[in-house]
Amino acid sequence: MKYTAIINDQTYEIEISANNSVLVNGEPHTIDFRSIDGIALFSLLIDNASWETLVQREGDQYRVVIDGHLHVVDVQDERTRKIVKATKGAVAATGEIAIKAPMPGLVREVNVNAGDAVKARQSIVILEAMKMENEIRAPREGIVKEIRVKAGDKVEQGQVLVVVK
Amino acid sequence: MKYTAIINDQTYEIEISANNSVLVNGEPHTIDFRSIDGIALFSLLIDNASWETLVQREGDQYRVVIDGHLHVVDVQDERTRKIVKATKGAVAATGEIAIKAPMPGLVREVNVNAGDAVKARQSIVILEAMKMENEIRAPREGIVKEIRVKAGDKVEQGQVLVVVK
Amino acid sequence: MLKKVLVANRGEIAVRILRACRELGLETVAVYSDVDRNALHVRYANEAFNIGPAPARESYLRVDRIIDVALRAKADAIHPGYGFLAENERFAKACAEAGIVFVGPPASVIEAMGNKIQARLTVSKQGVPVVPGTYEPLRDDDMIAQAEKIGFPLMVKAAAGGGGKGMRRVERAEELSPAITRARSEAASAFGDDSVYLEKIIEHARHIEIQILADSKGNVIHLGERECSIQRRHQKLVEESPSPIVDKEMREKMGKAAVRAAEAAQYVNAGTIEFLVDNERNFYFLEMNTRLQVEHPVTELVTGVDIAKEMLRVASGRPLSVKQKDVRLNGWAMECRITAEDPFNGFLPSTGKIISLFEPTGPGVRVENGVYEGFEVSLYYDPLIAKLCVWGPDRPTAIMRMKRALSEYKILGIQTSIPFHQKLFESTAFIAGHFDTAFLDERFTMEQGGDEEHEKVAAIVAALLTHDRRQHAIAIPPASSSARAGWKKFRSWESMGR
Amino acid sequence: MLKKVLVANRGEIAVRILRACRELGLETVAVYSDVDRNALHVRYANEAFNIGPAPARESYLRVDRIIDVALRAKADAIHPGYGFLAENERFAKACAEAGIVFVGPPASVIEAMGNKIQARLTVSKQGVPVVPGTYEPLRDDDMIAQAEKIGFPLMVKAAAGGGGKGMRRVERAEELSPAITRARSEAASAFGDDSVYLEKIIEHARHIEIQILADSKGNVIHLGERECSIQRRHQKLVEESPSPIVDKEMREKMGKAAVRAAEAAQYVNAGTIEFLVDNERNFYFLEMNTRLQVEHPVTELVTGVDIAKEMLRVASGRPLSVKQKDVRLNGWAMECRITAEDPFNGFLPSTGKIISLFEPTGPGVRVENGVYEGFEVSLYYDPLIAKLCVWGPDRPTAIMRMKRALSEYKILGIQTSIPFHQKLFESTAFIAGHFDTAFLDERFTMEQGGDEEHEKVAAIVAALLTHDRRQHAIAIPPASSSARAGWKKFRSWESMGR
Repeated sequence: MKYTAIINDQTYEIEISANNSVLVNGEPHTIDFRSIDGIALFSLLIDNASWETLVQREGDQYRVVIDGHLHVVDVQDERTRKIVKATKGAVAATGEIAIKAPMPGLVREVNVNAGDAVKARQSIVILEAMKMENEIRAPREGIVKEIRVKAGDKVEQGQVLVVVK
Repeated sequence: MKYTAIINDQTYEIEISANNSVLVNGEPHTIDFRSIDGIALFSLLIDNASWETLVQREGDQYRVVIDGHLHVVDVQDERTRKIVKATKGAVAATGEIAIKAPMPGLVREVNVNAGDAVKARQSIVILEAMKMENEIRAPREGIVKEIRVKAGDKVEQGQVLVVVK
Repeated sequence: MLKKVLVANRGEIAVRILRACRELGLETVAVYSDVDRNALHVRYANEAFNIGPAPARESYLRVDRIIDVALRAKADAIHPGYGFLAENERFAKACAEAGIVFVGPPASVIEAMGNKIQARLTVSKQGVPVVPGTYEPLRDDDMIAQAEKIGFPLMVKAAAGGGGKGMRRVERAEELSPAITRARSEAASAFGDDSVYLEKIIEHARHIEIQILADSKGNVIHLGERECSIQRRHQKLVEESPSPIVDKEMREKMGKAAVRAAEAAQYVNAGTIEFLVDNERNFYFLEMNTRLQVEHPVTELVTGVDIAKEMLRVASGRPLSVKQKDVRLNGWAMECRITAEDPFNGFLPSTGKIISLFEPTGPGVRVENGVYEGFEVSLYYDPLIAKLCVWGPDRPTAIMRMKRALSEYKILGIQTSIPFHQKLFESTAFIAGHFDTAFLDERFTMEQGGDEEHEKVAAIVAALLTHDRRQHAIAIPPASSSARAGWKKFRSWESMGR
Repeated sequence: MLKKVLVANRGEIAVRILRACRELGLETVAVYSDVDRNALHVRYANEAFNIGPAPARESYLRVDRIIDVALRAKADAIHPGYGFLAENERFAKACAEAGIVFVGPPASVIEAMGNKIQARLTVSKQGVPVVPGTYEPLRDDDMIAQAEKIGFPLMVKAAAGGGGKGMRRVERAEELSPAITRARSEAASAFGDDSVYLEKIIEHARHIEIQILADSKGNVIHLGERECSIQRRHQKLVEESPSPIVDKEMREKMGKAAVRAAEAAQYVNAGTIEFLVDNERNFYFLEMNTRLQVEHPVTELVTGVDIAKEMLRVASGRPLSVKQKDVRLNGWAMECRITAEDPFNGFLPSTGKIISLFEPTGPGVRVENGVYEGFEVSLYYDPLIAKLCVWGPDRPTAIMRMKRALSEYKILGIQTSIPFHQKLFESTAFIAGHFDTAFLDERFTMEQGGDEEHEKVAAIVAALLTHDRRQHAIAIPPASSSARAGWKKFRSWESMGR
């Protein structure tokens, strides 16, 4: 089975065979891959080089930490690669920006009203988390289209707070 | 629900109610019992006294370690207690002794033959485990009735090695 | 003598103090909020009492409830740790009124030194140089008027502050008013006191502090310095003792100034005098912390003095167990604060369950831990979840050891500051000891990846896992993991439908 | 200078040495048997090579395979740890022949001192008193003849022995012959050499040893003593430094004798001279261990000298980093050997998967760990799975700290020696320092339970769990544990059907 792994625009073509061997950009390696804790810690021997990796997955994207260095890897197999290629460009950018909570927390203040004109870096919402107040600022100038939270609300990470257009 | 817990011939009558309270030999206590690791480590608050316990279960017998002290507890509920009472005495002692492996290991030598007369504390089998050779001795004198292992066999804990009658 | 100590705190510092008590044979009482029932400090203490809901204002900051528990449990002393009520003179007073020993200085001293504004006055009277700024609580408009004289940039700081909270850097006059508002609000939320003051910023300063110990017999000693310049937005992240820039002569000078300041305040118990040190190695009093400091372990590691135990000793009326002439700094100690924050994402707080935890150990490594595998890190409290400390005979050895220990440290389920520390300990400037309090914010970046071999390994791992998922997309959980699942049939009492 | 080191061992000592290498910036190579693929030392090293099946004779004792790996990996040195090939002069020779540095003394010295019979001769020539016994390898019948002159009780010991293996106590003449047979067999199995010798038993002796360090420039120093009298059937279980019965004068005398013995053998690298000490504090040479000792951490903790690093330093041809005059014993250190044995059941070996693991940490605690949560403890190797070491300013503090640390240590899935250590540290005789090598076997019992309050708690816990089982006898696994199970969908590569 062939996969394409992409890290920082660098592409690795990886072909996995059944007999403990992989081809990485055509170069053969013997591998021995084990789960250590059944969760996210893996031990990988590549031609006797020993690597310990922590992995978190989101869809086909992997966050791989090796010796404390984070590597974000996108993996595609041949089939999905073709699909992605075919649909590319279909998702157009909209003029709206959804300002999301970057962390879970408690909304302390909402500093804008619907219809307000806001400048870039203007404070929109004060979010308290772990005893610090964090100012959520407008990423660019625009008009406040919608306010989805109020002071006192608990919000999850990624929850939309305010929509600016 | 009422239970009887027996430790070293000491009996505790324990009645468990639904509202976080127990009666221990008639004395009421408030309890808050939590699993810490989802396995065998439990935190118990009894009227605010905090206890951490490690528990292993075999049937209705529990090995409970508290501050490094092992307590072997037999628990019976009212129903099973009655059954045990009714069948008591039915299991008669036989003249045969099954000499079992006290630990998993490798049989290095079997020092007796079927039909041999053995004395108490005579060496029967040499069992190697963790690089030590362990002599398994006859618990009392008797005749070797049956030999169930040979040198080179791997044995599990509790596996019968030799039967003496 | 003390018999039973209540620890009015949570997390790693509560565990630290409980350990000290246990080693002294003292009985212990923990207090906990609703979300902390299964926390390490609750399991560690002999007794544990619930004191309210998760928000600190409704539990760990509730003086009345904590005093009530102490009385019910018949505790004869309360150790406040750091944060929460540690520098709250009303709490110290309430303890005294209830006949309970407060493990720390008397309320009057907390008030005198704990209020940063008053402390600056007290200390400067002893000839100790202080950082220029305001010396009394002022209204916003008066403060804005003073700011012109002090000059920009400057800091707005909470009088009751500490740990970088309630603190704002202000570059220009027009930023001052909103910064004061923000700082007041944070201060009120964190400390229940919204007074703030202004302080001139000494550019490229180092933050170096002196640990002092004082007993009720009038003995005051210092345990040398701690270098705390590695800060991100005024939050200390790495500390060490000794400091790379402090020699014996400077240590003696700073130590004497610190002892003088403590004596002036009639200080009793453990405390820390924080100094800013400029380019020419002049030092200026910044503030005094009238409590156990987060970074106290580095001092313990080089002096061999157990500060937590000395605090309990002093609180029970006994003299210090160590004299100034016996204090020697032996070797080098460093500490990394392990926080539940994502260094790859602007140090945003990260919450969730700790799914897997491997802590470093072995020669010269000490972990001050506050969490365990399975613990849920919530958003209610400080993100500090542990401290990783190392000792070595010299700084290079300590650095190599810290790198080794960091590479062993694995926490899954939440993001932590560990990758930041690993980057820092590869930084040439840090290794050479060339840094100041602006180093992290101005001259350090947390970019991702880099090493080509690492990238290749990451690519292979990701491909293997994708392959695995493709092959077993509808597979049931594998047999190999069922052994553990089988053990799980003991359910927690809580879920038993009461 | 060394660049890459192969560690020819497994378990905690392999990890200990790998840590030292990492802190020195050295590349590392691990070797492993089939059952150790996921072991900590494999994960810890930069490279890892399989060297055969689980039985040590087919893997960790295979000189040829280990040398082959070292050559393939281009390692320039091999550290043997303790046990396995550590005191095997053929291995040291094979290293030399392959052009690889053996981290230990030259093969000739291992032969001279490693063979206990020859060592007794060499040392006694220097005027160091030795324990009476036989001084040459003998046939069984000759040995039996000699025994009469030595007198009973006596010990049959493996010439190549160590760690209590291949050792039998004999009370009466008629027990001697089978004991010799048994000891020879064990010795052959453990060391590949079946020669044994006899040694008079000094009743109520203490086992005290001196750590020495020697470099290739002729410098020989000692690092004070270790008290190792807490033994069960000649297996050390607890060690400390200093010894409660050794004062400065005696330390100097024993240290000098040890240095003399090492010099006589032209010793290089780290070694240990073991002495028996009688009631009158006379000491007798027992044997020399020409390797890193299991209990080396207690010496490191009181001297600040990193013995593992000094070994690598000496092996690379450099002088010792420390001089005799700089060696001071600071405070008190103790070590508990954590073994996979059931102390409630005659210390029978216990094997299985470590289901849950909580290691102690915090002030003054050092764990030398060789396993992790999820690791399978097999019956193939030594039951030592970790060492718990503590430091304190004095013995009472160290004892209290050890008790604290033991109470934090939780290992589930296998039985361990931890409850034994807890009992021991409650023993008045032990706390008072009144013990000898016969203490455990003759005057210590491991009875269960006792405390009434504990019994009540145990009863309640057992009843609650029974209740829970009754209520949920046919329940599916609870929702609360599914979060973790959900994570398990990444299966191991091994199970992927290759």
